[in-house]
Amino acid sequence: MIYNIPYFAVIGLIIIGLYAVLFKRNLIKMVIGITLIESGVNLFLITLGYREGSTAPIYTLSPGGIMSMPVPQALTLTSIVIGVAVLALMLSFIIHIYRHYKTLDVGKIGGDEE
Amino acid sequence: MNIMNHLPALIIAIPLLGAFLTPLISKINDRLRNIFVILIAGLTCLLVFLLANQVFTEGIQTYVFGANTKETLNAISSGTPLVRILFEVDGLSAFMAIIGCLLPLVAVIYSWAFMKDHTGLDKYYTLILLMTAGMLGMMLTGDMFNFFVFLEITSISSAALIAFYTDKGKAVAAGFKYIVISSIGALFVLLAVALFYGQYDALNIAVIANSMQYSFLDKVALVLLIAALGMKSGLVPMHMWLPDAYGRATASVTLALIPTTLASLYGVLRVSFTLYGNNLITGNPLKQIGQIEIHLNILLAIFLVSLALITIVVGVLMALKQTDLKRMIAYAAIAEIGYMLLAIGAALSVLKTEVGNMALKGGMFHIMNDALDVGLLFLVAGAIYYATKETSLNKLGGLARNMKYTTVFFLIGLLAVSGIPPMNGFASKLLIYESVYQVNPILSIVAILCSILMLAVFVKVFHSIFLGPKQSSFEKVKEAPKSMLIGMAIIAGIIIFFGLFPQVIVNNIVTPAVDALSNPGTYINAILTGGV
Amino acid sequence: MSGMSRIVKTMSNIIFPFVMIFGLYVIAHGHLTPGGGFQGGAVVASACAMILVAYGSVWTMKKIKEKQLSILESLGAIGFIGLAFLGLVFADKIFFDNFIMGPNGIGIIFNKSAEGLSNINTAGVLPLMNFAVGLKVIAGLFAIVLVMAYATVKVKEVE
Amino acid sequence: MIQWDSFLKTFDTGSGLWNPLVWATVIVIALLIVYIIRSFGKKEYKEGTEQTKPFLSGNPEGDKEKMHVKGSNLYWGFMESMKWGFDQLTKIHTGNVSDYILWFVVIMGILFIFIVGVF
Repeated sequence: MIYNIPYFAVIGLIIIGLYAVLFKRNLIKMVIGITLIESGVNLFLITLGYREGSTAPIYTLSPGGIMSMPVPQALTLTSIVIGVAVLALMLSFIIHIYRHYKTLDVGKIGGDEE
Repeated sequence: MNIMNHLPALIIAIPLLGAFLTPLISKINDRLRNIFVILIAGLTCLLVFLLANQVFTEGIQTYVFGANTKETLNAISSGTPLVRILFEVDGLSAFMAIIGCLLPLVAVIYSWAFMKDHTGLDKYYTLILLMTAGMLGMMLTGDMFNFFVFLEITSISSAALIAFYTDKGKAVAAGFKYIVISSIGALFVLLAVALFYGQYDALNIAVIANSMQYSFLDKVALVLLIAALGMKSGLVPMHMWLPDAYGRATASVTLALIPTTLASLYGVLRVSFTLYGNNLITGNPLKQIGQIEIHLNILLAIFLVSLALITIVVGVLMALKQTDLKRMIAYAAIAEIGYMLLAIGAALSVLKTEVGNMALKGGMFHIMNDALDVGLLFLVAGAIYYATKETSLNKLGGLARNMKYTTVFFLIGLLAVSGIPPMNGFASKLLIYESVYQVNPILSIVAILCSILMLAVFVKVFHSIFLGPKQSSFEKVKEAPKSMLIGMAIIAGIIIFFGLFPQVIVNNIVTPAVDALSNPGTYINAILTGGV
Repeated sequence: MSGMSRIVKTMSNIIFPFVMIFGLYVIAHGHLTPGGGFQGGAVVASACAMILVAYGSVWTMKKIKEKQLSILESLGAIGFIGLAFLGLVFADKIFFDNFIMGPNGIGIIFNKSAEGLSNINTAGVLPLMNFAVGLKVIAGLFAIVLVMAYATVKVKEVE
Repeated sequence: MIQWDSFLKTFDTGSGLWNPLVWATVIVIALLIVYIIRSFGKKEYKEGTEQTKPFLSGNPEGDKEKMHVKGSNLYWGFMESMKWGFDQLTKIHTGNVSDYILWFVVIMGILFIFIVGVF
């Protein structure tokens, strides 16, 4: 049971993130929601990376035995890097949107009518 | 160094190198930068054609980054869990890559005159080349995680391009919507990838497909992948970002956006036909109701066909209602995506039969035709905007008197997109109607009715923009500049060529893609026994 | 954003070189210890961001232009892709190949094979790629922060 | 490589066939016939006289610009009779990102019930 706690955390993070994206009207809060989903997915990847009784593959002089494969860490890192780029892009869009519409309410920007 | 052995890597590397060199060259001279970008895009196109020729004649090509391909494949076939970036190009990938390299080339040629008066063009060209590299990567890669990375590269660069007109609030809002839906979609794709990695210790598509158990987690992963990639390819009711993005981006950007949408569609195809290919029809039935065995392919077919029908109907009806030219074409593009998925969904239900192959041929051929037809219409819309600074159908009128060539190009696009012979749209739609009719006549009837409505939509556009008396406000309108006309002429030429000789295209380009779709085994075996 | 008080400025002046050196260390030892180009670059960029916060974006914009940063960023990316292309030319002739190491490697200074495992020059092309990525990340992240800080100043002036 | 004689082949659709080249020829011939018929037209037509003016049951002709049927006026009857459907469709397209994501979640839920739950 104790090993499953990270997975519950993953599900919780993703659901909280989705809640923020779906029901919060402030653009900044939506971006926070997306970041939360991303952290959930990253946590899931990291959790997959550890096998019981293994050591981290970073020692120069390893004690021997099983080493866990560092692939999920590499994947997570890539995903974090991408996340930074997405976050920066979204925030700069928000700055521009605020300049034009003078509001951060998601319901008031970019409607269908011209 | 033999260049032919390194084609898959070079196709990604050359646009990337070009993208990062562009800001530096831009410091020297603007003209030089334009020529450089066109050269890079042309070179990429040439490499894609060489690769496609290689794939169509010699079969699947694989390339491993940073290691000897043969040794890596030997290691994989002996069961060593290896993690390397691996490109695998089969008929389907090569088919999509042809679309994915052609339209950006036209887009950069078109941009020469179209974007001339704008600042920040070094970033614009950098982003277009990055986007090209990203979507070609999505189409060529043989690795699930790599697919996610390229998906994100494509999304980020295209979102920035959509919001290129930062002085217009609408464009920025459209860019924001696009990045929100793509980043959420991509995160769910990543979740599915993680589920695969947790179960099979592998990221390679072929390896995962080979050991696919269709367990509970695999079902969840299938749901996540189909929903996320379906949203990115514009399925109704997850299509609403598409008219925003297509309608508010500049015309040249929209042209380059079409293949990125199709790259996501490629993702749907790859997932359902290759990744779960072993479970489609040969695996154990999921459930038995009386005598009828229900397989995964029936489930996917029901889902895709019902969404495709809604997509066609909603797309056409919304297009009929629009008063903005670019939004209207965007809704028409949604309807066209519905046609592709209708054919592919119908083919899924009768997989590996004569009818199924025909439907797949129609669907795949229509992917290419749609990209060209809708692309041409968007370019014409861009030319009209360039000449009149106006896209509203309620204000335009009588332009045929001033813009002769543009009118002809629009007429070609109109006939092609609504499936009038002898244009290419008719050839693929004929294939779709005939094969879908044999699956279920009602599907075919709805498709034909909506095609008539589509013609009505574009006749309305043609009448209200080009026909009618000369308007005093558009008295001084001039024909579009040369580079824009060249861009439109290239696509129009290809449309007419495809329309006059459809059999050549179907036999030489579409059939390998269909073979790749209907035989997932070859894709898997190329990796698992490729080194031997 | 205008600058902060004298205390903050002095403290960030003192801390700045240490953070900088730590970041560069992480970049340089990316192939030996946890870390690498991105992480080290992020540390260095955060040091720059600290200066930005302490002195204000207007002052920083006078010292370093966003255009110079974008050139640095392109150089980093070109270095990375260029190293990958060099793999096509040397040794095994594979894209992204580690052409300095290995039996066919061209073995310049970065190929001193593993005497004392924690030397920098034991991984061929990897540290070089880490330097390129580090350069790109420093320039990129700092440019993002700088431009955003500067943009918010403009928004306030408009109002 | 592609054989040249394959360009002339008829397009085979499985249960039927279609030759675009024949169609193109027919269209060209039809256009020629139209042109010939047109050349039989009356020769006494003169531009700029009463002959070219439209006949509107004796009413005076309005301003050219106002006479042009604009985009949203076309198919007015169709749109009006289908108003209930279009209203529903328009109501869905709110332009709000949260709604876009909501649809995504809904479709994902349906798929989840469909694929994981039932089968």
